[in-house]
Amino acid sequence: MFYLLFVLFAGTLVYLSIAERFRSYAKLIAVQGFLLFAIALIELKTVNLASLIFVLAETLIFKAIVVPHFLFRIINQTKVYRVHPKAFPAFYSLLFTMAGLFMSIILSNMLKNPSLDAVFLTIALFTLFTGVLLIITHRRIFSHMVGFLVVENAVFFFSLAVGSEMPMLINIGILLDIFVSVLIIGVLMNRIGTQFSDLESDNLTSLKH
Amino acid sequence: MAGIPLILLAAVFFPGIIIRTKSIVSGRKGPGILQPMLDIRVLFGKGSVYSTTTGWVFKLAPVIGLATMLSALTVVPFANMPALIPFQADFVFFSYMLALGKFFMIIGALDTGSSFEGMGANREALYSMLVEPAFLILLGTFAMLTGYTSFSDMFMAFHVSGNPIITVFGLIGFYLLVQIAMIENSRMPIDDPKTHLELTMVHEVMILDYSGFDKALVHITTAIKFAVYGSLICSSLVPAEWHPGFQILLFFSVQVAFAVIVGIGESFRARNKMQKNAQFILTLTAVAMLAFLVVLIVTNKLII
Amino acid sequence: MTMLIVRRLLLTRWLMLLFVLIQWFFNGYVLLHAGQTELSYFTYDPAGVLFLGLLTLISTAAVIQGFPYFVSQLNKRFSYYYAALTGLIAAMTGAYMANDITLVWILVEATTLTASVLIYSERTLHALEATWKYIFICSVGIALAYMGILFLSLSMKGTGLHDLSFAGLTSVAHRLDPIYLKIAFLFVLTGYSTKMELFPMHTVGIDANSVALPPVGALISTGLVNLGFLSIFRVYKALSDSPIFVWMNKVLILAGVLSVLVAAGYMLKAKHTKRMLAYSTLENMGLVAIAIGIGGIGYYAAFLLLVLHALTKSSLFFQVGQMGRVLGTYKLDDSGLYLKLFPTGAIALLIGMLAILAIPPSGLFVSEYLILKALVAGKSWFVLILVLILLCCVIYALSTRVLHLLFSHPRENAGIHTQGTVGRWETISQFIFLMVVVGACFYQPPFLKDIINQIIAGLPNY
Amino acid sequence: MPFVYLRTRIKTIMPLLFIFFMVLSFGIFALRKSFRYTYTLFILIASIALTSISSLFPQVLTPSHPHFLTFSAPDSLSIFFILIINFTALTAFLFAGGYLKAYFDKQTSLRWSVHLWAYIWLYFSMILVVILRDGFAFLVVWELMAVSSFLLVIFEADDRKVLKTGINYLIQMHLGLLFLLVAFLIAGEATGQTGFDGLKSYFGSHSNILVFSLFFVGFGIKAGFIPLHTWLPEAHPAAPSPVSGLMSGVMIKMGIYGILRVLFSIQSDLFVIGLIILGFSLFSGIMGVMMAIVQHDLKRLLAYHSIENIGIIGIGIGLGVLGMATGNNTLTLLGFSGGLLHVLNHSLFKSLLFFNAGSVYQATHTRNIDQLGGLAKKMPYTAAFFLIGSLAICGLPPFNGFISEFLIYLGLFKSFPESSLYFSILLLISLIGLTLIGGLAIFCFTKAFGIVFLGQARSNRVDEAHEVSNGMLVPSILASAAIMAIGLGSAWFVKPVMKITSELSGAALPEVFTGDLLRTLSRISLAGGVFIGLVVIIAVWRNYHLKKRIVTTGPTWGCGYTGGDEKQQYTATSWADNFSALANPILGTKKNTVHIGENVLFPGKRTFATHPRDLFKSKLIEKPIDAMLSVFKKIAFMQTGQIRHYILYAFLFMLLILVLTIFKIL
Repeated sequence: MFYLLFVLFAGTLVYLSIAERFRSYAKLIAVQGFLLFAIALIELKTVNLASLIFVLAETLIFKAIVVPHFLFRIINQTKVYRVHPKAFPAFYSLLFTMAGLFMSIILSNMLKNPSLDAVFLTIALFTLFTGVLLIITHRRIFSHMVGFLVVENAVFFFSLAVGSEMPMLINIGILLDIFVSVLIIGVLMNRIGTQFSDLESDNLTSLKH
Repeated sequence: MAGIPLILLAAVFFPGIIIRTKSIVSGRKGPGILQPMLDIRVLFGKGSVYSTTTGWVFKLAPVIGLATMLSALTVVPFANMPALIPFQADFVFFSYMLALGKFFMIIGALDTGSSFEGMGANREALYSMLVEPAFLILLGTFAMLTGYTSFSDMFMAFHVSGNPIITVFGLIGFYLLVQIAMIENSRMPIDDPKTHLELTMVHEVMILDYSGFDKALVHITTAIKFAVYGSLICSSLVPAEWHPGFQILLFFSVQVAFAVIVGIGESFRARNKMQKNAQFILTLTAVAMLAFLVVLIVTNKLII
Repeated sequence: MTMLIVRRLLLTRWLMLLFVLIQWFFNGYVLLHAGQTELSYFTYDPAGVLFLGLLTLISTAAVIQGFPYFVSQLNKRFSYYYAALTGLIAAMTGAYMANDITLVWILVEATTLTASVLIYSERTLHALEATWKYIFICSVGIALAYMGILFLSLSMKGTGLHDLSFAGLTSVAHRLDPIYLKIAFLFVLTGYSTKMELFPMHTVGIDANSVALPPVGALISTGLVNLGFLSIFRVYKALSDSPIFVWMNKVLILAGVLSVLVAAGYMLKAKHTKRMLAYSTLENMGLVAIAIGIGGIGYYAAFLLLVLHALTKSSLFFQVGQMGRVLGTYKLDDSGLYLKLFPTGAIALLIGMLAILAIPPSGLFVSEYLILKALVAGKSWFVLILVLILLCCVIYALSTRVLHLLFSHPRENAGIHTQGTVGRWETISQFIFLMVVVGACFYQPPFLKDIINQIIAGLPNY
Repeated sequence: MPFVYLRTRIKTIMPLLFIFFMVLSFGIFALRKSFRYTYTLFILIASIALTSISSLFPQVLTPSHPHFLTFSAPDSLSIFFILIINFTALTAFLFAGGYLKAYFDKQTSLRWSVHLWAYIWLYFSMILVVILRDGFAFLVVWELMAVSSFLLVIFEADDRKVLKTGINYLIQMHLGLLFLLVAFLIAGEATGQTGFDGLKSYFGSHSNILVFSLFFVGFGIKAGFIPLHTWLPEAHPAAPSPVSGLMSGVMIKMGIYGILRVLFSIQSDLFVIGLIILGFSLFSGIMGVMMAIVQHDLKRLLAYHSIENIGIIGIGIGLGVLGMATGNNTLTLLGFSGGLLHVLNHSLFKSLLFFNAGSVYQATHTRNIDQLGGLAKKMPYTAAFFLIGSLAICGLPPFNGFISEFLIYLGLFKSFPESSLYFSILLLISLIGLTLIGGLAIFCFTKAFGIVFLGQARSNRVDEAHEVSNGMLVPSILASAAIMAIGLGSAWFVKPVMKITSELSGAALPEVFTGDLLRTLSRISLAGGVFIGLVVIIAVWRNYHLKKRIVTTGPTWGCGYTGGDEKQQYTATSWADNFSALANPILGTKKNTVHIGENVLFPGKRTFATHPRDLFKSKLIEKPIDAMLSVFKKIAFMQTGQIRHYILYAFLFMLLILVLTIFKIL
């Protein structure tokens, strides 16, 4: 059951790497939110109730509902649906993602630690890689933002790993989530969306030399 | 000490002898031995004409020229009698004094603003620049051979003895001295005083604009220069232990011989092409190095 | 926050000055209570005190230098500007003092927010772009740093420690799993390099500086840079008696050399005065990293470099700001003849250039001298030679640009004329700072030496 | 004991006074523009008096402790250099008083004071350079010297070329500084004492070649040994003439000073080091004068001659070192003291030449020799002084240049007999080099003097030329007086120099040796006196003689062509032609000729131009540096402005570290 969630999560990541449309991105982010909610529910048995509730609320409301909602709004607002301006063979990004997976496996083996579940670590690293890959390989700001959200999910994963010892860390991680996502999405929606017609990050390359 | 009057005396006859030899060789009667001196006297008699272009440098040049020549004399010894003012490495002073004179003759020529004289001056400058090393190397070798650094001591210590290698060195030395003298006095094969075309002159064209007194000074300078080199040659020959009378006799015979050689040489030899001069002079430096090599052998530094 | 409520320019200015005054008082308070811990999360340790003092100095100058940019009551931007400014300064002040990794991290995050508001205060497309990049990359950096912190905590599993105070970390560092520590340090370094303007994520600072108002630029590339450095250095120091110490040093040297290399490359192509200054920040931070990495006398050199660099760079930014007001442009190609147009400022710029290039009599020369000394002592010839060559390139590039800006006619729109005027008195702060920097070449005051030695005391091979 | 009391006071007062003058110098900025020069002059004279007194009575200037100006008691070498600096600094500044008048209105008030300030600080820093021993302090003042001279060079920076030159100068000076820095650090690292005093113990225990080469490069850049000279022929023409005089006269000698300082603390490997120095010096000497010959720019020509003279100095020093290496006392003493004396001599005649070149420039507004001519009539005094300078720099008796070169010659000839085979070949080579340099120098200065001052004007620039003000002649008078004094009274000057040499090189100074030498020198003076006497006599005779004769004037002999035309005259280019025919393979002078088109209507002008090049500069220095810079510029392509790339860098960096860690490289 527990591992099933992980596998599902990995699946969302793989799907993210080959998704063609922003709507599917938004959906996937929502899905990840729910999955994280479930995982947190299972993982955090030892922590005190208050923070548990806080965490669950955050994942459920914020990650799974609010953020995807904002994403949809941005998509509707900017009328940009396709991830890639021109047709882009998903094969490569898939390849990258797989490479990321293998690397995370290797790394998690390097970091083998009795007090830590290897699979857990693997998934967390894999999430991180995928997030960074999303940012690196995509041109559109929207995908960058999604990539960043994925990175945050990775952070959340890790914070879960130490959650039982230092619940404070989880809360801070959540702080990061809320605060940065709000900031970025805010800027994106209010300013860039209105200033630039389509969200090509190539429009944002005037600052050189 | 006694050198200076002797050299001056020799200088009186030297040009004449050269001219006479040439005329005899070319089958002419030719002027008397003293003819050049008479010409100089005539020049003294005349007034001067100066170019409007020229200034004080032009007038100063011949004066300095003669002065340098005479003060160069003060370090030239005769046989075993030391020079008037002998000191260590005085030959450096000697050659630099001559250079000073040349410097002034050159700028004097440039002062006229004439293209010919500029040309002559330019050539003179180049040649004297190139001949400098040969002379100093030669004297360096002398110094190495004798262990002394002043004309007087060197010539006193040096004499061509039976040692064959030293004789070889002596021959090279004489050859060099003669050639250097020719170049310094701008004679054959570097320069032909008889030529009538300014474009082919070196020294003559430099002094084209001088007249009267100044020209006389220039001629005197040239004459003395010749005699000085003659005396250098002879002092390297004269054995110190001879009686002064014989030494003086030898001195004059050497001077005459030198003059005759120059005369004969000039009458049978053609002037170099201008382009060839430079390399000709550089070969002298090479020869000087040869002399150096010889001395290395003599002083057992280089064992064959 | 009151700034947002008060919508009157003059009043805001007075409030601002009041804030500065408070800052000074707080600084004095900290000096008096040096070494104590308050609110259980803030310790007034030497490093904090040192950088706080610098911050107080520079922020004072920055606040005053900022006044001329908002003269009209009409646009209400100034209120955001001043609010953010106070926020930024306060956040930095807190971060200097924080004794807990996570707290430092939170406050650094806060600086990102406030700084981005400041960067955006011009409201141009460029400003927007820079702000976007700043926020995004900083957030990624922050996230990475957070990963680092998490790895630290992962490695601390089972040590029984439940908080991440530097003291606690120091106490257990030698017992922790090196691999975790390595990854943690790598993440922290990379993450905070956004703030420190060190190599991998140096780009944000440059873009930010190129659009931000000069006083803001001054704060970002001095106070914030110091903050970035401090947050890395605290972790470094905490881990200094762990087995990865040597590894950390190598990583730092690598990052430093790369920074200097990149800085030299950028500098040779620089076309924009403020970016040029940002590049030089990058270069100096590279030197700092190298100095820390090489250790020995390098530690002292690094801190001296940071202090003097802060003073010099801030005054340069102020000066460039004035230049922008005089010439009406920051583009190098259409600026020139500054010496004729505003002699006083030109002199300040000239001295500042010599100072930042560590050409004697500049205090930075002392630190560069010491860094090279440390390199020679460490027998790391390759780094030494590379750094020397790169420094020459930097000097060439910077001095060429600045001097042409001072003396020769602009390449484009040759008919240059003064856009605005700047009062002489406005340059005073710069001259004071630069005088301090020059003085430091001949005489470093003992209290400075003491405080630096206190900071670096306890580091190995020192 | 009031006197002792006073002295103990003075010891501490002197340095403080010096510092006080430094502080005073900032007053320049506060004063009215018209007062500044006088004010600066006062400070300069005051500090010159101070330093001269304290160095002539060395017991006065002893260690006292302001923080950084720890005046270590200057030894005789420092004192020697201090005196040289003082003299030339004074004359140059006096000359500047007249020379800068023309710029008074042109320059803004600020740059005016900056120039004066930089001048006085160049002076201060040079004094400090020769006084300070501690490595760090030395480096600081060394760079101060570079910076202040840089400010002086860019006096006319409105001209982009000048500014560019200035920047190149600054960079190269800084490069030199870095070399010195590393050298000091390496030595200091080993001994724990960074500075000149630490060197002795370092060289005692370590191999000398590497560190010495670092020092040699560092100081050689300042001194201008080829191929480290590239800044020199650019900076000197760009700077105002008094500054070029000062820089060429004394500032480049600071390099020599440094080399000597280092040399005298070296114990082993002397032979190799001597060879290095001698080789570079011969090369610089010959190449310097060869390049000088083909120049058209008067000041550039002089600049190349500075390189040549540095070469001569170096030959002296190199021979001295070889003497130390082979235990040849005579060569050591004569070589070193020849070099040292030439330092003094060169500072005199080179500044003299630069002053008068400056006067020419001010009178004609051109430095191009080919446009000048016939100035001797318009500015006779300038011409006379330039002539003296030329004769001195050619090393002709009875001027000072001859003395120093003579000492070196003497050293050579005296050590010919007892030297081994290879050593005597070495001596021969340096002999040839020295004589060649002398000859070429004559060739060059007959051109410089002859073309600039003699004949007819080659362009209309000369027409409005007129003699400079008396104020500008005073420095020339002083310099020439010194030149003649050394030339005729050489014994008085050589004796102390000889003392310094033996004191520093540790070579014994036997009585008999000094006796011989002084006798020789006095004889030289005598011969010189004879020469001058003869000149006077003959001149008087001539005048008396010509009084009684008719003296008329006419045109120059034109070989029948009477339309005398200045275009016919020899120019700098044609003068150098037959020489560069020989030397072109080495110099690579470019000639571009535009021929008249064959069978075209209205044929255009036929033009001919020669462009002297500096092969070392273009091939050895510029090419590699350009290559390097272009490589570094490539890095700027990292700035794509794309966020994803920026993130990528971070990612790659972490990956790199990871890989390096896994493979145990980090």
